[in-house]
Amino acid sequence: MAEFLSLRDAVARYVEDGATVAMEGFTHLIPFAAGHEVIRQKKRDLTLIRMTPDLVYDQMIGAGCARKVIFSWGGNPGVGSLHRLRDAVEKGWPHKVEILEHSHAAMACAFEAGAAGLPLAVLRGYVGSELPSVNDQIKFIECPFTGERLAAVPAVRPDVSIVHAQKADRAGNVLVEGIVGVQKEAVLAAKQSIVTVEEIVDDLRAEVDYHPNACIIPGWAISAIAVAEKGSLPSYAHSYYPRNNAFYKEWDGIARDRDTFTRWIEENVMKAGGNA
Amino acid sequence: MAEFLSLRDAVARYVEDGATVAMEGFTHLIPFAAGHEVIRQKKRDLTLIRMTPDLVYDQMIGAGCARKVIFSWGGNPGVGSLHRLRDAVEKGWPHKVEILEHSHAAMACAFEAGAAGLPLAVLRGYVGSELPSVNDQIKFIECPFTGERLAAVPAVRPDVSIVHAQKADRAGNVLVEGIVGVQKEAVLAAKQSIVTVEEIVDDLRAEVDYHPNACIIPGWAISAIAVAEKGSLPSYAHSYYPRNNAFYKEWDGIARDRDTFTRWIEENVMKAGGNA
Amino acid sequence: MSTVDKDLDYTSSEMMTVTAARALQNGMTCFVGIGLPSEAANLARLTHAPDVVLIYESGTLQTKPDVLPLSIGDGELAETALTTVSVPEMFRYWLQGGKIDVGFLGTAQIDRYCNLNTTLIGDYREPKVRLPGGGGAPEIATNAGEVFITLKHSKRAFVDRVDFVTTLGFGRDGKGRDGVPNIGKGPTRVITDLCVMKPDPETKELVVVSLHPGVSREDVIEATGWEIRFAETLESTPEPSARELEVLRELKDRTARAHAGA
Amino acid sequence: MSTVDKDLDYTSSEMMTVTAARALQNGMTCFVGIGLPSEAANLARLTHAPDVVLIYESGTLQTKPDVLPLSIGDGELAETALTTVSVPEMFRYWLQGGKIDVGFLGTAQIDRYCNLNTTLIGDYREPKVRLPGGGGAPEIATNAGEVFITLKHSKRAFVDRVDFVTTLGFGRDGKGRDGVPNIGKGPTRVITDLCVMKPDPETKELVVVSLHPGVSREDVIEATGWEIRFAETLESTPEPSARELEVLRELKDRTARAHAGA
Repeated sequence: MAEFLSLRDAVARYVEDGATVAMEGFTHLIPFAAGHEVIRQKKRDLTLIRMTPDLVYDQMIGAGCARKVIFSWGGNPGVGSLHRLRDAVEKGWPHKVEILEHSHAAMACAFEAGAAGLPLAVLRGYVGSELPSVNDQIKFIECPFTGERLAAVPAVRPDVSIVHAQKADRAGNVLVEGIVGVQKEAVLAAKQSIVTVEEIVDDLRAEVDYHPNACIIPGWAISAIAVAEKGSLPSYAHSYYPRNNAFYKEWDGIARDRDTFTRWIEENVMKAGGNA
Repeated sequence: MAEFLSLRDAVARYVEDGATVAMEGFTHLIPFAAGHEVIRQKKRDLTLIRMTPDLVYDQMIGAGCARKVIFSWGGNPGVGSLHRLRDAVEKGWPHKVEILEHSHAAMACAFEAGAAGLPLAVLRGYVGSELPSVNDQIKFIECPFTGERLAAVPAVRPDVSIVHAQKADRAGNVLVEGIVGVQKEAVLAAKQSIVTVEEIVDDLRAEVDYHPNACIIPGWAISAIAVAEKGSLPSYAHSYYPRNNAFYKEWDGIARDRDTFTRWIEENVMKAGGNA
Repeated sequence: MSTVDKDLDYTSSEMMTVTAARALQNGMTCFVGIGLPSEAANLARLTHAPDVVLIYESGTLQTKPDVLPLSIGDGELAETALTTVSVPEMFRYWLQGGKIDVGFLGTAQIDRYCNLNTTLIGDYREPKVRLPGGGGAPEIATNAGEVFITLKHSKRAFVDRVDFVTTLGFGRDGKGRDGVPNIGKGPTRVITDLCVMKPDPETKELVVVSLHPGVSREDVIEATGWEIRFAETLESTPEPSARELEVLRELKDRTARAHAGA
Repeated sequence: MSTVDKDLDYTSSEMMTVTAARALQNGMTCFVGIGLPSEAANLARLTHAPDVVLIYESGTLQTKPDVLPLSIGDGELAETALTTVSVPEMFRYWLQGGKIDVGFLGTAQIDRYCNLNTTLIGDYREPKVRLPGGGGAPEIATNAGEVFITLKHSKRAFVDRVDFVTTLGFGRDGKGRDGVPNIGKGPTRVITDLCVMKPDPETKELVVVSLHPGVSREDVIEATGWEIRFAETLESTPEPSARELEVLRELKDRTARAHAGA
C-alpha cells in the first residue's frame, strides 16, 4: 500500500547505496526532483537503468552516484551529447562508470518482461547489429515452433523504480497521461517504487477527465508517493507545464566543463530545499 | 486502410471457407451480428479461435461452420454448458469438431505475441497441469539466463479477426472502451480484420469523452468496418446497452435440443436480414 | 439450493460463503473466480475487509460491484473498477507479475492433494461429461501467492483421483510444487458447506481442521471420495454473525432483482 | 547551416529535405526518427501526402505536429496524435508487429552497404567520440517494410568502413539480410544534400541514381569516403517547387518561434 512520504524520506528509505535503480519517463515526466534528492543524499554505486539517460542521469553521474548505466540512447535530446556521461565513461571522472548498452526495442521489452514477472524478454531484434558483441546480456534462442532465431535479453527487475506522474488520489492510485513511456512497467517490474506527483486529488475516479481505461497504477502496487510540484522540470508534464527547451540547450554549456557543472550542482541541487 | 462495407460484403470478402478466424470480445462486445452473418453465408471448415467460445461459437458450431475450435473456457457464462459445442465434440453433430484447449493466460499471451509479430509466446504457465498432455502446441523452453523452464505456445495469427466496438470515425479509427479483452490484439495479430461498430462519428478526437490514451485502433490497421447496431446483443456494449441475461439462460433450453436449435437458427438467423 | 440447518437461522450454503469470506483479509489482492468465490469475496468486501482488492480476469482492477456478476466480465465489474486493462495485461502484469496475494477458485472435482479438474469427467478423447475447461485457473493456482478453494462437499466433487489435472494443487503425489522456482504456495485452505480443510504441512494431503456447526465427522466422511483425515484438535467453525447474514442476503436479493430485469 | 545555391533560390539543405519528403507516399505509415527525417516527414504531410501516418517511438501514433519536435517525445507530438500508447506497445505491436511501411532514419556514419553507426567513433572500449547509441534504429531497420535514410553528405559521415554496426543495412559484405526470415527490405534510398543513392539490386552497394541541381559527380566523389559508383543513366533530381519551399520555410519559422519561447 502506497505510503505518502516526503521526497526526502522516500529516497532515504528506498534508495540504498549499491541498488539497481530505474528512473523512467520517456522525454516526458522525467523525475528530476527525485534525481536531485538522490544527489543531495549522496547515494553511491547505483546501477542506473533508463532508456534515455537524459539530463537527469547526466547530473547524477556527474555528481558521483553511478557505478553502472544501462541505457539505449544517451544524448541530450535535440541538443547533443551528455557530457557528464561521456566524461565518466571516457575519462573516468568523477570515477569510472561502466555502461551496458541496448536498443530501445530490447529495453522496452525488458521492462515489459519485468512487469510481466518473466526472467527474459524475447524479440525480433539485434539482427545484424554489433551490439551483441559488446553486451553479453544479449543472447539468442530458437523458436521451438518455427526454428526462427530470436533475440533474448534479461528482464529489467530494479530494486527500486522512480517515476513522476500527474496525480495521485488519497488512496494512492496514480494517473499517468500523455506519453506514458515505460513508467507503469518500471513500477510494476521493481521490488520497491516511488512515484512523485504534481498534486494529490481526492479520488481519481471522480475527476472530470476520468476514463475507464486510463493508465492508472493502483496504490497497492506502489511503495511511496511524494508530492513534487514541477517535479519533472526541465522536462514537461502533459496538461501541467511545457518542456523548458532553453534549459536543455543551456545544459550543454554547463555540463561541458567539470567546474561549471560542480558549481551548478552545488548551487541548484545541494543548496536547494527538498523540492529542487 | 479500412473500407466501409456492409456486414454482408465484409464477411463475403474476408471470411473464406477453411480460414482461421478469431472473433473476440471477452464477455463484452461479442460480435454476434458478424457470427450470424457467417452462419447465413454458410461458411464451412473454419478454425475458430476464441478464449471463451460463448453462445456465438455455440451457434456457429451448431450451424456447421466449424472444423476446429481453439479456446480456453467453453461454457455459457453464469448458466452452464455450451450444448452445441459439446454435441459436436462428443457426438459429432452436425459433424465432428476438433478442439485444441489452452488456459486463458496462454491464449492471452498468444494473442499478445501475435500482435507483437512474434512466432511464440513465453509464459510462466501450465506448471503441473495436464493440458500439455492433450495439446501438442504447448512446449517448454529453458531461459538462457536463469535456466528456468517456461511454457511456450505458438502466437495466434488468424487469417481474419472480427471484433465489435463502440464507435468508428469517418477515417476508420475505432474506439474500444470498458472491458477491452483481447480485441486490439486480435485485430493486430490478424492478416485481415473486420470491425463492426454501434455507430460512426465524425472524428473520435473531437468526441467529448476522447482521452489521449484511449484504446483506439487506427483505420489503417483494419481491413473493413461495418455498422451493426446492437451488434453484440445478447452480450453488451459498455455505455450503449446491457447484457441480455435472460437470453443467456434461455439459450440453455434452445441449444440442448438439435431440432429446437435448428429451428431457432432458421427463424432468428437465416430468415433475419443483414442485422440479426 | 441448500437446506436450512434445523436449529440455526442460516443455510449450509450461507455458512460456506461466510466462512470463505472470512478467509480474506482486508487489503489483500484477490484474483476472483466467478460463482461461489465471487460471492464470498464480495461479502468480505462488504463486511470485515472493505479494502480487499478484487480483480477479475476480464481486466477489471479493484472492482466493487453492487450486485454479483453473472459472468466474469459483466458491465457492473467495469463500471465500478478503479480501471480496466486488457486481458493480456491482466494475466501478464497483474497475475504473472506477482501482484496477487490470493487466487480464489471454485472447481468441479478436487482430490486429496488439491488438484482441480474443470476439464471433463471420463477420458479426454471420450468424455462422459465435458466441462468448460481451464480458463484462468491453471496460472492463478501457480502465480498467486496462495489459493483458496470453495465448493460444495459431495462425493462427486471430492474424488480419490481427479479425471484430469486441469490445475495444479500439489500434484498426483503431493510433491508437484517441490523445487519449482517462482511458484506460489498453492492451496492453503478449502472451504465447503461442511467444513474447512487445509493441506498437511508435510504431505500436502487435505486435513479437516474445522467442522461447521451441526456437521459431524461422518457427514464429511460420507461426502468425501477418499479416506479423509481429521486434525488432532478439530475446531468448530464460528457461526455467521447476524450482520454477515444480513449483508449476504441483501447482496443476493439485489443480485436477483438486477438479473431478473434483464 | 547550408549555403544557398548560386542560381537557385533554395539551399542544399532545403533540397535534401524536399527530396526526402517526396520519397514518402500518401497513406504510408512511417516510423520517424528525430531531426532531418522528422523535418522531411512533416513536410511530406503538409504537402503531397496529407494522409501519411507519422509514428514516433515515444508512442505517439498518427501525429500531426504543428511545429517540429525537438525531442522524440515533445508534448506537441502527444497533443496532436490520434492516440498515444506505451513505449513497449509501440515497439512490440506497431513496429515488430509489422505495421510500419517505412522507417525514416538519420545517422552519424554510413558505409557502402548502408550499415549505420550511431554508437561511437574509434574503438568500443576506448572511443574517440561517444555517440548517443542505437535508440530505436536497430529494430526499425529490420522490422519496417523498408528504410529511408537522410543525412548530410561528407567524408566523415560516408565512410569506407563504419566503426561499429549499430544498425544493419546489408551487413559488412552486403549479404546481411540474405536468408533472414521476417526481415524488411532494408534501406531502399539514401537522400543527402548532394544526391539520391539506392542500393544495387544485386550487390547492395550504394549507387548514386540522381544528382541534385548544380551538383557534380566530383562533388559527390569528394564527399564520399569510398569509391562511390554512379548509375549508368544518372538522373537530375527535380527542384523544389515554390509551394514546397514555402511550406518548409513556414514550418521552420513556426518551429523556431515556438522553441525560442520556452
